[in-house]
Order: sequence, then structure tokens, then C-alpha cells
Amino acid sequence: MEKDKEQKIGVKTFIAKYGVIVGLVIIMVFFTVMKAKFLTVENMLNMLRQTSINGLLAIGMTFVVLTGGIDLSVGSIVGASGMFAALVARTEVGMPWYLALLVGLLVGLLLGAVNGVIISYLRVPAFIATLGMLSIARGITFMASDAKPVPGLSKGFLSIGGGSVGFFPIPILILIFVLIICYITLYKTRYGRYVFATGGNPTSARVSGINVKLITCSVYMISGLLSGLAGVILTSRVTSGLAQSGNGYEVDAIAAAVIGGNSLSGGRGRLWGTIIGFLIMGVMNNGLDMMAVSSYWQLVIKGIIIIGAVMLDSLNEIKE
Amino acid sequence: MEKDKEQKIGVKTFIAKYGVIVGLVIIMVFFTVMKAKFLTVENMLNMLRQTSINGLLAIGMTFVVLTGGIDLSVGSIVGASGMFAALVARTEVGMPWYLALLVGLLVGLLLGAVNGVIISYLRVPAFIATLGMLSIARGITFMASDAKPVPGLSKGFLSIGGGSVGFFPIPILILIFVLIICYITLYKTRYGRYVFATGGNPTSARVSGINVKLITCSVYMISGLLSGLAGVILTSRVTSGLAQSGNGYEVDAIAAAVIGGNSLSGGRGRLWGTIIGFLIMGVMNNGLDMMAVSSYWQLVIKGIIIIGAVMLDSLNEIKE
Amino acid sequence: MQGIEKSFNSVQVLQGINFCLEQGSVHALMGENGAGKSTLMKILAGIYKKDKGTIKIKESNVDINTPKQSQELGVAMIHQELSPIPEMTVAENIYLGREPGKGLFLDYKEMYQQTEELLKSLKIQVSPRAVMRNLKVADQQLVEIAKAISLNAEIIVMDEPTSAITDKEVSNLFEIIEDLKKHGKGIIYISHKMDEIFQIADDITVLRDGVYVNTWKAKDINQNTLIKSMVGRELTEIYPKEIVPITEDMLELQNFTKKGKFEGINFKVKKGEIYGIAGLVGAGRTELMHGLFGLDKLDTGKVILEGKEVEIKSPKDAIANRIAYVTEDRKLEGLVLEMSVGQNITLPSMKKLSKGLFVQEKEERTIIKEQREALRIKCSSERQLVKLLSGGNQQKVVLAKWLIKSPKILILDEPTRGIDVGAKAEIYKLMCEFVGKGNSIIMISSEMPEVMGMADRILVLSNGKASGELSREEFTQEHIMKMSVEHI
Amino acid sequence: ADKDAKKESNTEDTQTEGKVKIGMTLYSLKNEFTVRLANAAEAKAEELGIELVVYDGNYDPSTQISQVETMISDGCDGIILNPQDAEACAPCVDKAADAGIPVVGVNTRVKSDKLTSYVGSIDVTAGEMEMQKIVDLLDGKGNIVIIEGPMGQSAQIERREGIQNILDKYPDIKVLAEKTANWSRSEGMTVMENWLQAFDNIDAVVGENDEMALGAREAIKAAGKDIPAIGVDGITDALNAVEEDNLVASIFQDGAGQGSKAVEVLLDAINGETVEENYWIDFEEVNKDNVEEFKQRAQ
Ligand SMILES: Nc1ncnc2c1ncn2[C@@H]1O[C@H](COP(=O)(O)OP(=O)(O)OP(=O)(O)O)[C@@H](O)[C@H]1O
Ligand SMILES: Nc1ncnc2c1ncn2[C@@H]1O[C@H](COP(=O)(O)OP(=O)(O)OP(=O)(O)O)[C@@H](O)[C@H]1O
Ligand SMILES: [Mg+2]
Ligand SMILES: [Mg+2]
Repeated sequence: MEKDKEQKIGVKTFIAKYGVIVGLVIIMVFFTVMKAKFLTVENMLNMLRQTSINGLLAIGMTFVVLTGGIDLSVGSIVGASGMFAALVARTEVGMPWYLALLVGLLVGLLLGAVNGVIISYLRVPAFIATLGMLSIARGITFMASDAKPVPGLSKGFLSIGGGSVGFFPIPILILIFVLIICYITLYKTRYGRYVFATGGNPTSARVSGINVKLITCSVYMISGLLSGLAGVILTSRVTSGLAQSGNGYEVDAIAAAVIGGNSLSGGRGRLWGTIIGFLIMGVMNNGLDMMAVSSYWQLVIKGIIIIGAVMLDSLNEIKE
Repeated sequence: MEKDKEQKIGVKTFIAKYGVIVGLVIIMVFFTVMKAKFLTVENMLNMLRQTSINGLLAIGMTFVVLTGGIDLSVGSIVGASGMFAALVARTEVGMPWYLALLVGLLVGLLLGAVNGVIISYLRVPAFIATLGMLSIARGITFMASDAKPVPGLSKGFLSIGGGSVGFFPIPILILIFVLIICYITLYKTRYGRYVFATGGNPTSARVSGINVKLITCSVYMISGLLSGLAGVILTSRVTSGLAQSGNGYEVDAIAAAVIGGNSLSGGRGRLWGTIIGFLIMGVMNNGLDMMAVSSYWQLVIKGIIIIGAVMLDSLNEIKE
Repeated sequence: MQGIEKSFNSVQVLQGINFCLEQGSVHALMGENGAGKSTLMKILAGIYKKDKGTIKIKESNVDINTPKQSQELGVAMIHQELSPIPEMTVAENIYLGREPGKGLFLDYKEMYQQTEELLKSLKIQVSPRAVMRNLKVADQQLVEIAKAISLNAEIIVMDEPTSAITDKEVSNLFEIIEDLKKHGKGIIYISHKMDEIFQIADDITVLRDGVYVNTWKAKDINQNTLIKSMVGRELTEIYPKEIVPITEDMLELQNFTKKGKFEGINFKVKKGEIYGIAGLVGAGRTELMHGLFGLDKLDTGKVILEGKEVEIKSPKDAIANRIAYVTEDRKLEGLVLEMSVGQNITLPSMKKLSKGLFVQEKEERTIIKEQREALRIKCSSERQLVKLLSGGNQQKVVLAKWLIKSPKILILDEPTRGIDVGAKAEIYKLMCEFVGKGNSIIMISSEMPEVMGMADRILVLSNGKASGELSREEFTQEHIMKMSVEHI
Repeated sequence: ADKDAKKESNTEDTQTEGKVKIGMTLYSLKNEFTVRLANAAEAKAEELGIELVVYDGNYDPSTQISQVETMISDGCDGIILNPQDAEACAPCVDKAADAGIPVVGVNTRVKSDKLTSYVGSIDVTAGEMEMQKIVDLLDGKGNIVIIEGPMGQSAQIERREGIQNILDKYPDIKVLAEKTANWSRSEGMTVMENWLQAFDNIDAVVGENDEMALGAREAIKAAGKDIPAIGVDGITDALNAVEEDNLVASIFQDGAGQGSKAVEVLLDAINGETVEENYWIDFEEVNKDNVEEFKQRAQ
């Protein structure tokens, strides 16, 4: 009897703490049962590669969300940085791939820095500042290419998004690498503490001698930088610079972060949650496509899955 | 000397309090100077008619934002309610216009209520719940029409969006009517007070005997209802039910509310700010079209205007 | 500090303040609510910028613009209103901004170890790994104290450090202060508790309405003179307890239980009675009241009101039964900070103040005005945001909002926390008037003199269990203390 | 339970072995034109007794690439590609080619020489046709406005190019303004309302698709004017509008024809028969005189 009770409590606390993981597992089991080919190494790698771009954006978004901010411009930054990287990476320009990568990263970092300055030093609400940037960065991207695709990219550049190291597609390796770095940054460094503190209670953080403005500014730079990286990978994957690319990606990135249990009001969050968040999105998209669900039903089912996955997280609170 | 100082302070406080109004005026003056035909009664009515849909959504969003929530589903609810209203309003069905209007409103109210229940009683974060609804409602809309337009709407129905009473287009009259009702609701009734209290501090509100869950649920119903109204007007305006209509409208609605000075973290806001917010968006879209600015530049300029208008609001705080 | 002036939005709150702290002494800063004590200290701590005046530390002029500068100059402050970062652990909060570690990297082991030692040396029983959000107000305050002390500062400002803790912790704090004094530190101590002041202060400075009044040696002044200089009028009695007729039963709680919080609590409150509940921090008093008011679900428990059993499932039900609850944490549970003073006061009374759906604004304004005057709430207008009021005035707003409900039972959870002596006396008088009309009060207080001074009977809780009930003749500090630790 | 799952997958495999399975990704399934195309393909597939899975690319080339990857790992025998972007969807073809799966492009060309075959038309032609129609209507002289598709989409780029080709020949045609309305009727309406306020001298409206042209016409009618407009696609509403003199003409694109032809060609390719490189299905002008015929075809 006693044991039983203990176990029950154990399960309950587990669901309360790791509800989204349970959600992910349920979704995966469902797809596996429905479609045998879903749970194969090949398809899992395929799914991970597809999700790597949203993954990078969601990681950057996690930093932003932890400070209580939001970054609506990530999709546009993906577009801008991808376009500028493509312009450099064209075979006719003859630059090495890493220079193009660098250009993409710098464009992302720069646009992110502009966001950061406007938000932290000019005190414009993050929603407005990044919404403005969403529009501005897209406008710049169109101008840079006159809205036309930029094809003919160098081989080296194309392997960033298309290549593999042994078994593993490079985008997945990049994602894992970024995850490790960001995990260390958030949990093992002073900077990470300051990010949490800034989001948790900016006044207390300021009183403790933390440069709250600088921290706030920096998270948008991180988000911009990772968007830049995502832009380069995306461009490389689609083999040409596209003015429209990244359009609307911000929604998925924010969704991944929030599904993972990061509170949009800041201070409360977890990087592993974000990972589960973007995995849920990735599995969902891949699985529904594999099952060949009609596109209208996909919309309905996706909505239900997103809500359902999070509900597991909150169900326990209700009982309290 | 003394007087001078007083006046200066006056101007400063005015900008601090009413910065967005100053922003709106600057934008309007700019367009008037650039394009003589901008500031004509005819064009102003035109601009107001265009902005009435975003206006309705922004008003609903204000209620939601005041409680610290967000409603991403308004665009999809516009689509769904417009589509179902159109299905009823077809001449071949032979129903009177007000029945179609009612159907549209009910669909909006229902979807809003689903949002509300999921958020307040099942404790799913508003971002996730309404993101799910964004997807679900759009899926339903596509299913209802198989992505085909639904034309051939009855004359009575078409005059909702297209008709005028004397000089005034009906959508503008509806907007003004809704504004008055909502102003009274927010500032003159007990319900309005509860909305502010719920957003400001839900715990205190609960201790004060307010049914916080019910209030939270209700604001999504208001937002849904107004989205339903907007959907009917839009459908009537474009003379057919379109499955894609309303797509992305949530961004403009939230932007209008935030430009107006409503804090996304809840409790702090003002309805008149929202009015200025959607007027800024409306004037901006209309003015840039009138000046025939290229599509690319429009994006850049819009971004700058959105940020700039809000910056006036926050500039004063910086000095403090 | 000399000639300090400060105004907010052209409202002068400090005017020519002089203040001098000596090494190795405790200097008490006194004054009514809103006198400007916290503001003065926040200037010293670099949170506000002064408009005029000079600050000298160890004879040299200093310029303090940011909290960091202030810290570097050896100033540490325990804030009255600042809350910690709720999602972080105790250790992370204490070492925020100066985490131990190499280069960019943190050394958690070191941090937790240091915290453990620190807390142990201060005799604070809180786990370094506990998340702040899960701590009770009292423990949070203890952590704030630990944090300020760990800064190893020359000057430690304590702005009402004992507002949330009980006598045991207070005496512990005083030991620490003595120790700091011995090490030559200077301490600025702000409190509204008179006995504390006379127990530890060497010097006393009084402010009134943002103006400097005087500085005395503590031994040269008695309580009445001090109060008079603060309040500006004679205050004869601090506890104006009036004996009113205590008649039949008003409220009975039967077998109140919530697992892990409290167990099998029974008591009766009579009409005309002030019923005190005493106990140590964490005894479960607040939780018990949450249960009564319908804020938390009970495991078992019956409420009998005037002989009839009533069901209270939510605060709404409680209010409908004319029970009112002045919560212990005004910022978290009492006020809506972004709303005005007036709107906060009338929030629970909206129904009464509306015709149909509409708020009767004229009536509302009259009631607000009455309350502002009755409780002497100091604010620039009823439309001022309540977050801009001083702590004491905020508390009065919470009181006001319940008093206009004309409840039959008023639950007061730490009702005078952070309130000045003048206002305290007013609140006590209000309490007497209230029960005089045949109503009842349940009062929770960690200030022993207050419960003993005001209550007719006292229930002592210890670790969630009732250790017994005392009648007025049986009240002694020792008695209550002994019962408080009975079940630990 | 594990065994059951395996069993099920086995039966599924045998099923698919016997039956040819093809996948089709469309840049979107959210507009009437592509839905018509998809429906025709589905009908054809059923008729030919093969399995067809339709994917919605959601206006995003990288989604389409992902879908092609999914189709490959799902064991499709052939792929029909209706790309969002001519350049960016090239990797779809490469991936399929690497996996030895034939790809037939439909409706929009994709820039890859590995494409097995292409069924469709050239959007440049559509632009040229509609612009020429307006030029003829205005006798080579007048002021026009252009409502464009989403900037950067292949159809937008190519139709705009076609329009420009004609404009270059007629210097007396002046473009007063041009703006994107993202294929949307309500956006087209709003833009037109604003232009009507700004310009008194618009002689014609060129829409890069029917939806936007119809929106513009609503705005024009509401303003009590009668400015001719033209669009591309020949959707049901447009056919009705042409019949009612609401649109000058629409450039009909035979989506249904393209869809069914693509399935046929792909099946031939899968079966190892030689297929041609291109199957042109030309744009046709719908005007008042021939609209009846098109309405019948659209059924
Ligand atoms: N940020 C602010 N903006 C405007 N007014 C303020 C602000 N902070 C404090 N005040 C006002 O300054 C006055 C002094 O406040 P302060 O908090 O210093 O009082 P106090 O002496 O600490 O009172 P208490 O004993 O209640 O804590 C009050 O009237 C208060 O309303
Ligand atoms: N927010 C919380 N989360 C977890 N446990 C809590 C919380 N608040 C209180 N507790 C626990 O409930 C018990 C009773 O706390 P309660 O606040 O009722 O005590 P109290 O007697 O009112 O003390 P205080 O004088 O500090 O208000 C404590 O032992 C504490 O550990
Ligand atoms: Mg104070
Ligand atoms: Mg308590």
C-alpha cells in the first residue's frame, strides 16, 4: 500500500515536472503505431535535419524569453542574413564558404544588436521593436536582391546545409554544438545567471549591480546571431538566396520555447524544455506528412497537439 | 522665466503621457505635406473604413492584453466567422442578412469561448492556446469551403461592409458604436474594473472576491465576438467568403494595442491608446499607398514608423 | 549626508536632510509612514539620484549614481519593499552579481558551501538550494538579511528588517547586529517597533514629512517624546484596548485540517471579541486563514457562522458571508499595484457601488474620500497609483478596502506590519470601534506586545497544531513562547 | 503490441509493393487554383489505379524539400513537384534524382536539368498576354497600376517580367503605382481604394492574379467608377466576373489539365517509357465571347 502511494506521487510529480516530455513520447508512440516507417534512424535524422533551423531560432528565443522579452524578427533576420550570405557565396564571387558564413552571422548579429539597443536603451517594448525589425529586415532583403532568387552558390557553401559528416547531416551537428554552448552559457556561467535574474526581477538585478540593460541588449544579439546561422543553413539547404525565406518562422520559434515551458513573462524557463518544444513541432510536422493527413486536417490536428502537449504540463497544477 | 519653465514641463508631461498622439500627428502632417489629397474628408473616410476591421480586432485585443493575455487566433476567427456567415448569406440560401451576421458573431463567440476555457480553466498559456486555435480555426475554414471562394452573397449582407448611412460607411459606424460600448464597459462598469484588477494582480483580485477565471475567460469571448464581427464586415466588403481571409491580422491587432501603450504583461493600458494605435497603422498603410512608395521601401518605412511612434512615448522615461 | 533634497514629479519628498552615522554604532531612522526614510536610504544605496546635497563617507565626498557604486563604497542595504528573484535559489540570490567562480564560469559547489556556512553562522534555517518562490515571506526576509551581511559592508542599511519575522529571529538578528558593531561597522536601522529601537539604537534621527526634525542619543530620550516628535502630537496610549461586551458566538471553526499545513484546529470567536492567533514563523497561521477565506482547499473543516453552517469555497463566498481578510503580504495578495488608491479601496465593493452594471462614480468618490480621511492615507490624490505610496500607506489602503465592506468578521494577518506608531494607534482604535459594534476580529500577529495588548483571547499554534488557548489574564510572553514550540 | 505493429507494416508494405505510389507537393493548398490542380491529379490517379499522397508546401521551399525527403523515406515511386520557387526547390529534384525517383514538375518550372519532365506553362507568357490585352484596350496609351503577387515568388517574378516585356514596347503606357497584395482579394481591394484616392487618372488595373484583380474591381465599383481590370488563373469567380463584364478578361491557366497530365507523364516515366522534356499547356485568354466554354471546362 505504502509503496503504491509513493509511486503514485512519483508519477504525478514526474508528469508535473516533465509533462511535455510525456507529451512528446505520446506523440511519437502514436506516429510509430500509425506508420511503421516513422521510427527509423533514417527518418529520425531526416526529421532532426528539418527541425534544426527552428531549433536554432528557438534556442535564441529562449534567451530572449527568459528576460521577459520576445523577438518577432527572427524570421526576417533569417531572410536577410541568408540573402547576404548568398550574395557572397555565389560561385562567381569566388569567396570561400566560411566568409559567406561569417557575413551571414554578422548580419544576424548586427540586426540583433539594433533590436537590443532599441529595446534596452531606447526603452521601446520588445514586441514593437522586433515587429518593426521584422518589417525593416524584410524590406532590406528585398532590396538587396530585387526580390529575385540568388542561385549559383559555391560547393563549399552548399555543404553547410546539405553535407554530412559520416552519418550525421551537418545541420544536426551544428544544432547539437550550439545547444551545448548555450547550455553551458545559461547554466554554468555568470552571464547565464544574469539572464535569469534580469528576467526574474530586473529591479533586484539592478540593485545587485547587474547591468540589466546590457544583458537585455545581449540576448537579442544572441537571438540575432543564431538567426543568422539559421539563415545561412537554410540558404545552403535550398541552394539559393531567397528574399522570402524565413517568413513566419518567428511563430514556430516562440511556440517551441513556450511549449517547452518557458514563461513569456520572463525569469522562468529551461533550455531542455525548448529542446522538447522544437522536437514536438518537428515530430508533428514530419509525422503528419508521413501519414499523409490532408492539409486541412493537419491544421486542426496541429492545433490540438500544440494545446494538448502543454496541457499535460498544466493539468497537474489545476488539481493543486 | 517662471512661466517658461512651467510651460516646458507642461509640454514634457504631455509628450510623456500622450507621446503616441504626437506620433500620429507627425505622421499625418508628413503625409499631408507630401500628398495634398491625403487630408481630404473622402480619403479620411476611406482610411477609416479600411482600418475598421483592424480597429475591431485591436479593441478586442485590448481586453485580452489588459488581463496579461494574448490572442493569436483573431485572424483565423475572422476567417472562420466570415466563411460561415458567407455560407448562410448566399442568395441561394435565401436567409436574411441579420441571420448571417448572427452566425458570424456566434462562430466568433464560440471559438473565443473555447480559447477562454482552455486558458482559464485548463491553464494553458494564452500564447499556446490561441496559437492552437489559429491553426484549428483556419483548418475548419478550409474544410468548410474546400479553399474555394463563396461568392453570390445576398444584397442585404453586402451592405454591411459596403453600404453607407448618409455620408458614413457602415463599417465606420459599427466601429464607433463598438468603441463607445467598450469604453463604457471598461471604464464605467464593474466588469471593466475587474478586467484591470485581474491583469494587475490576479491574486489580489481573487482575494477581493473577483472570479478571476471567469473574467479571464470572458475577455477571450469578447475578442472572439469582435473578431466574428470583423469577419462578417470583411466578407461583406470583399463580397465573398474567402478561406484565407484574416490571415496574419493578429499581428496588426496586437501591434495597435501595444503601440497604444498597453503593456503585454497586463494591468496597464488604455483604450484611447488602442484607438491611436490602429489609427497610426491605418494612416501609415493608406499614406504610403497614396504616395505610391515601392513595396520594399514600404516595409522599411513601416518598421521605422512603428518603432518611432512608440519611441516618443518612451523617450521621456529615459531621462528620468 | 547633508542637505539632501529629492522630489518625484515635482513633489518634494525630502528637504534639507542631515544625517550622520558613526562607526561601530546603530543609528535609528524614525518617522511616520511616508516621511521619506526609505527614499533617503535609497539615495545612499544609489537607487535614486538626489537633487541636492552632499554625501561623505569617511570624510571624503562621494558621488553615488548606481547601486554598484554604492556597493563598492561599502554600503549594503536590506530593502523594505524589494523582493528577491523568485525563480532562483537562496544561494543564487545571495551571491547575485558576485558569484564565485573562475573567469566566466560559476562554481556552484563553492557558492552553496559558502551560503551554507553563512546561513549557519547567522543561525538561519533555510536550505541554500531552496527556490525563493517557495519560501515564506519571513524566510525571504531572513535571506535578504543574510545577503546584506554577506556583502561585508562598512555601512549596512536595514529598512524594516523585522517586519516579517518573529521574536526568536529578531533576537537572533540583534545578536548579529551587536557583533557587527563590535567589528566597527555602522548600521542604519529603520523600524516602527519602538521596543526594538530602544533595545539596540545608539542614536535616533527623526524625519517628519520629508523634513529633518532632530537627532538624539537613544539614552537621552524616552518613548513618549520620540513618538511626539514623530507624530507631532501627544499619543497617550499605544494599545487603546477598550473592554466591550462580548456576547454570543459569531464564528466557529471545526476540525480544520490541511495535510502538511495544519491539523484538527477548532476554535470559537464571539461577537465583540478580538481573537488573537500567535505562533512562530511557519506555524500555519496564514494557511489556516487562507483555508477559512476559501483561498485554499481544505481537507476537512466546517465553518459555523452565527449558529448556521456555511460553505466557503472561494473568497467570493467568504465575502458574501461578510468575512473580510487583510492579507499578510500586501503587494502579493492585497493590492493591485497598477491601479489607483481609490480603485484599490473600492475593488471588493464594486457590486455595492454599482447600479446594474454601472459604477456610481459619485458615490465611489465619497466613500474613498471618507476612508482616506478616516485612515489618514497619505497620497497626492485618490488617483495616484498605489505602487507609489509608502509601505505603511499601502497597508492602510488594504485596511480601508475591507472596512467599507462593513464585515462582521475581520481577519487581520499581520495588520500593522510596517506601519508607524501613530497609524498603529489609529488602527487599534479602529479595531476597538469595529468590535464595539458587535463584530469580531481574528488577528494574527508576530508582534507579541501587539497580540497581548489587543486580543481578548489568544490561540497559540505550533507547527500546525493548536497548543492551547489563553485568556487575557493568562497572557505572558514566556507562556506564549513556551506554547509556540510545544509541537516542534 | 509490438508484433501487431510489425504485422500491420508488413501488410502495408505488400500493399504498396503491388500499387504504384506517388507523392505530390504543391506550394500551397490554400488557394483555389492549386486545389483544382490537386483534385484533378487525385482524380487521375484514382482512374489509373495508383496511390497519390498530396502535401501542402505552405509557401515555403524548405518545407517542400522536407516533404520530398519524407516522400523518399516513405518509398514513393515518383514525385510531382509544384514548386514555390524555381531556384530554391531545385534540391527537391536533386534529392529525388539521387534516390533514383523520377520527378515531374507542374505549373511552375523548377531550374534543374535533372527534372524528368515538365507539365505546364511559362508564367512570363501570362504576364505578356494580360498586358497586351490591356495595351490593346487602351490603344497603346494610358496610365495603369499593377497589383503584384508576394514579392520573390516565382509566379510574381515571371508574370511581372512578362508585363515589363510588353511595357517596354509601349512607352506611352505609364505605370502610376505598383504594390504587392500577396495574392489576396482584400489586400487588393485596400490598395486599390488608396490608389483611387491618390490618382484620378487610372485607366486600367493589371493584377498578377484573379483574386487581386477582383478585389480591385470591388474598390472601383464602390467608388462609382469603371476602370477595367484583368487577372490571371481563371478561377470560378473570375469566370463569372468576365461573364458579367466585371473583368476585361482572365488569363486561364488549365490547372486541372496540368494536374492530370502530370500524373500520366509521371506514371509513364515510372514504367520506364520515354517522356518528353516539356508538355506545354498554354495559357488561354478568357473573354466575354468564350467564357461559357471555360465555365464548362472548369466543372
Ligand atoms: N518612485 C516614487 N514616485 C513618486 N513618489 C514616491 C516614490 N517613492 C516614494 N514616493 C513618495 O515619497 C514619500 C516618502 O516615501 P518613503 O517610502 O521614503 O517613506 P518611508 O518613510 O519609508 O515610509 P514607510 O515607513 O511607510 O516605509 C511618500 O509620500 C511616497 O508617496
Ligand atoms: N508558498 C509556499 N510554498 C510552500 N510552502 C509554504 C508556502 N507558504 C507557506 N508554506 C509552508 O506552510 C507552513 C505554514 O506557513 P504560514 O505562512 O501559514 O505560517 P505563519 O504561521 O502564518 O507564519 P508567518 O508568520 O510567516 O506568516 C510553513 O511551514 C511553510 O513551510
Ligand atoms: Mg519605507
Ligand atoms: Mg503568516
